[in-house]
Amino acid sequence: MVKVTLSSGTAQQFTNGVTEVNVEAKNVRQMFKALEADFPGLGEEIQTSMSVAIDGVILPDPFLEEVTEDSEIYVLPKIGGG
Amino acid sequence: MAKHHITTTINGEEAEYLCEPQETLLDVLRDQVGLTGTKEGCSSGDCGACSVMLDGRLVCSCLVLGVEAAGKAVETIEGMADGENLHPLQQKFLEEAALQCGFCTPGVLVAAKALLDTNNNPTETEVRYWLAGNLCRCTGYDKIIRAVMDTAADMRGA
Amino acid sequence: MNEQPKQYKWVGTRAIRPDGVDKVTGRAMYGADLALPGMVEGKVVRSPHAHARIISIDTSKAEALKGVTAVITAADMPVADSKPVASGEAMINFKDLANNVLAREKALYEGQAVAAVAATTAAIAEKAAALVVVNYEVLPHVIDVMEAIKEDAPVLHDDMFTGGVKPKPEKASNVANRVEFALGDAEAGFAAADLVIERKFTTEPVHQGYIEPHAVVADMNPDGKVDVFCSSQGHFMVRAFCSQLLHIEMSKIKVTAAEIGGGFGGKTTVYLEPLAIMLSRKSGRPVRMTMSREEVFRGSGATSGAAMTIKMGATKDGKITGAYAELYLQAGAFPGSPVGPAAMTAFAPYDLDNVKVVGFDVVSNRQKVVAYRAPGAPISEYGVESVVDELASELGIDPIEIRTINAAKEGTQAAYGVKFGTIGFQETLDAAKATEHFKTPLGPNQGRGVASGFWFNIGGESCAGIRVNEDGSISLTEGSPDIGGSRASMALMAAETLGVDYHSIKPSVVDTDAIGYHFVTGGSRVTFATGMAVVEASKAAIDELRARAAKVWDVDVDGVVWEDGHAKPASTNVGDFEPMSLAEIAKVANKTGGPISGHADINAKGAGPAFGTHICDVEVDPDTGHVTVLRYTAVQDAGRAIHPAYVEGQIQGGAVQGIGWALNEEYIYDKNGRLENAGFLDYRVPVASDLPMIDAIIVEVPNPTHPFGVRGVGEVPIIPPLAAVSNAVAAATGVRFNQLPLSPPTILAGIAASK
Amino acid sequence: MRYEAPGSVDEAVKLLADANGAARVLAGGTDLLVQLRAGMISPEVVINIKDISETKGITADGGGFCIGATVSGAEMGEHAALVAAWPGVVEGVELIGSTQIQGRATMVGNLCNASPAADGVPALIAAGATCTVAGPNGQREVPVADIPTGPGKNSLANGEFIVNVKLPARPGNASDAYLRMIPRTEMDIAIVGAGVNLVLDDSGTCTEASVILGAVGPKTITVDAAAAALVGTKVDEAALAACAAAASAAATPIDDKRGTVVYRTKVSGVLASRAAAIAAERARS
Repeated sequence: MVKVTLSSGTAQQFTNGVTEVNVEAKNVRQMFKALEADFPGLGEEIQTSMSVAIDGVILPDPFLEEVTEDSEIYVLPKIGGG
Repeated sequence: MAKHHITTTINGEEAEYLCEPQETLLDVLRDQVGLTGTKEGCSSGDCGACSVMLDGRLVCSCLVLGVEAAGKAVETIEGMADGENLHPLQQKFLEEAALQCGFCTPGVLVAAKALLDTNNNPTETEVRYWLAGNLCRCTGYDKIIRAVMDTAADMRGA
Repeated sequence: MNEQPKQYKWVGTRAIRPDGVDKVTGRAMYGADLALPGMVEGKVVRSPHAHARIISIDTSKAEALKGVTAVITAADMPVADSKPVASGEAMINFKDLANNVLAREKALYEGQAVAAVAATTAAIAEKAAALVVVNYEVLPHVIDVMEAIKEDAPVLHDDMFTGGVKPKPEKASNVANRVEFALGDAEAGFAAADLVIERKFTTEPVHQGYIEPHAVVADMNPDGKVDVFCSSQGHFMVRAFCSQLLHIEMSKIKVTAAEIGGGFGGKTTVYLEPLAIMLSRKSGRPVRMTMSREEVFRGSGATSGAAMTIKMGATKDGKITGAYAELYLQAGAFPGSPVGPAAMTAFAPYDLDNVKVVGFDVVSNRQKVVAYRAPGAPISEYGVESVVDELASELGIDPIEIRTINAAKEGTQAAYGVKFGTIGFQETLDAAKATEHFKTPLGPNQGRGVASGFWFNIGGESCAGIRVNEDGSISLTEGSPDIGGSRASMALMAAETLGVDYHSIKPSVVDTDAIGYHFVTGGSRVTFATGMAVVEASKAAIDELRARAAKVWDVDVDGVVWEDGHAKPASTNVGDFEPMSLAEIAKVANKTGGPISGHADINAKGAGPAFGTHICDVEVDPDTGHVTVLRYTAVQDAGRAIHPAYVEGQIQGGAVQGIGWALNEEYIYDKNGRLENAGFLDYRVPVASDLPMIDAIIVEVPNPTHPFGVRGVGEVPIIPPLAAVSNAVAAATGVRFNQLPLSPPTILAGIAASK
Repeated sequence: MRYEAPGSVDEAVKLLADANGAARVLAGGTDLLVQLRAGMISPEVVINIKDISETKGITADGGGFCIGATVSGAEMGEHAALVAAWPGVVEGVELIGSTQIQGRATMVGNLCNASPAADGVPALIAAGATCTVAGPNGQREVPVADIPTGPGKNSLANGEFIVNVKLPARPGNASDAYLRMIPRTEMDIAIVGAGVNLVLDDSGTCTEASVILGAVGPKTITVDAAAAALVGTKVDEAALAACAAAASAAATPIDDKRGTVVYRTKVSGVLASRAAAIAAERARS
């Protein structure tokens, strides 16, 4: 199982306010699938319009990355800049 | 609308152009003469990007009619270097990174040269007020002011 | 100032930029400098109303004018779906973008484009624009963010329901979205505090104020191919957006990046480009369009005005126990204010256990805001840094000390979730504290303010090509529009990696046909991401150079190493060969397999977060309220300064933009929602005589994910000045204003009210 | 639009008169070209008066000065005798815009443009300057105070233009000063302006004074009460405070994008008293 942490705002929309969810996944694409299955709309939402931070590194287009039980995974909005 | 046939001197060379009475010297330099080093930032005399010398006076070319240049001497950024030898200000601006996007740079250089041509020992305050009409949004002016002061020091030392 | 560490020969030097001579001699070509044979001039017809339904548009009189080659309205543009589409890294709602470029049903702000014309001269185009008759039904408008969220406010989009809340609201409103980030329990944090301070703040809308107005030349061939030359922060962005808006295949659009006369985020979207393409298609001729300064202020760029509440609690010894922020940011006519990053950055400099941030994205009748240097962060961090300052002064703790007590460090979890890796916030505080400036006594009516700032920095898509020419010189290609000297940094990193003379490298920003996709020049990403691509491309070229030397020597490539610009045998076992220089290998390239090059196409990850700490001294004239900035020091962790002079330049320029935001810049609207100060006369950006020197101090805590340690520098420096100036004014006057700008009338009124 | 550059006053008057209100005079052009570009005006003819010899140069004139209508701010600043005699008049004109603007902008243009916030005007009125107006009926001398009549409006009749401005001769113990309040340090339009002209006797007592406010009414305000507060005093703190109070009391400002009524009222007094102090200091030295 990997632990995915959502912002409180995202959690209110998709997980009834639960900010830490656990899913079975070995990489990010599996994680998206599992999140979508457990919380319809969430996996899709993250894939299309959010970033994921794994162990402190913010990834705007995560997909191939490996994840383990020890990974610290956070979902956050996309960041651009001027 | 009859066009005026204007004969003038631009960067030391005789130049002719046809212009409509309402066209500014800035329009003429950029569109008729092809000297696009003089920039348009506001067209109201507030930014200084279009600074040129007109008969030895620093002016905003957006506030001069093209017809007014008849019989006068216009100096633009394109005439600042002597062939392949850059003017000391141009060289110093490069060495001290006194430009970022470079859009205000021609106007700043023309204005700074006008200052140093009459005063080669300006104070920081004098440089800042002299250049107050040349807006720069990139540099915070720090390196511009230093480059002008350092060029003046070099010119005094030379 | 850290100069280059010993191990580097080029990185860390103050080399002269490769595009410098063009820029000091007037040769450099900016957006408006290109003239093509047969070119016509385009002009935009703009809404005079802040909010109005477009009943009809009659273009017949304009079309009949001699010299007019084309007139277009939204009817000439494909209708886009209202659905966010991934376009590069950003999510773009192309229906909104299309409406912003050319209004279809409603004009949502004064200055919104409603039609465009092209004619043989600019004067005729202007006349034709005046002949386009638009019949409007004027609607009630709303500008201010707190007015816009009121129950009875005029609603801009009757199909917009607040996102980010559950259940979905039943009524349309101007609140486009709600975001929330929380960690721990903020209320419990306040309960544990000895001192709790809660303040409301407002900031006014401001503009990026780039000196070059938007400009484009577009030329569409009868076969559907389009050439675009324009000033932007991303020619790949221009290609992508025009392709989506106009339904033209990307491969048919070639965009060439003109030199760009400043952007600061304001040139990360399109305005004129799609119009110029449409006008060119209709005219059958190249079209040039340039905005006037007034159009720039009314119809482009700009960022949010905002209102916020900041609440923070601390123990007697200065430990912050709880923090709460509620942020309302103007998005302008369409959703998409930077409230997300504003919320995420608000408390990011601090190691907090209990924090909650709520943010609202609010539409109102202004131009759609676009990125401005660290979008959102200057606003929220202004409020937070003001309250931190007030906590410090109430608790009798030095302002740098209270930040040190609470500073985020490696392993600190930010409120938005992420745990920081190696960061250099404390180092900026230490450097600030060590300055002579911080210790210098002040005179009467003078005050000193300190504030810090945080920005994420980003990576993203970048590409680079290294071509080793026959004579050993290097052609370096990349695709990030160079807004402040990045070509110099690219060449320095290539020179360092390849081990060749910086001057033998010519870097170019090439067109969209010549290289792969690049995300925009923004987010402080270019030196980091494109720099990473340049290093990887250089390494690829080195591998090829080693292989060629191996062929010459007839040894295995593993037996060849690359050192100091030369191929050398890895050991004496390989053989006794004279090292071959890059130029020598280049000379025999044709014999060893043909031209030599290296390429990299990457999506750079691992951008390094950056922090800055600024110190500002002001003097306030107690009788006129005029503020003079006496002295300014800006400290920033750059990770590694590839070109220290341009890093300092970013810091100085950003600081001064922040000072302008703090003191005098603001959008002023009349009662009809029309901008009253659409020019540099009354939109008061700082001028040279307003300022002292800006002492830039570079701290280098390298970013471990970048080959040279680069973090990115462009955005952080605009964040601290808002509070640094405001805190200094508070110290000088004894009055806390909690609103920007601190214009003389505001200050005098505040002083009078405090008496 | 036509462009004309007449070589004589008479020619210029004829061109102006013939255009019947559809002509604009071009001297420095720093207001005219901005108005043209912004579409605020669309004259049939622009008449450049810079080729007319009477509009050029600064000449000493019976102890005073005659300043041609096309003399730029920069030229005024470079004229040492003028600066010594009328530092307030010159500093007012020199505050108009940037160095670039100074190379073109004229004091007379500033006067005729009739902005309530014109920096070149308060000290000029305080100085008691007159101007020569040429028109179809010949030339007349007019106090400069009578030229602006309201925002953007002046008293010149059809066919008339100003040829020059005359500053009077003045005694030794006299000087003037102009101050304005702007948010930045340069490039702004005055929120408040104050020009003060003073004459002191040998003991340092003020014998004559004039206090003129700009930007706090539809045109400049002559504050006789503020002047009276200075006359008969050594321009000491009490006199300056009375001058400030009178100036604030006389101001009739509006709220606009540049300032508020409250602010302008208060700062009118601050600047009037500060300008008076500077003028007095100059007169003493």
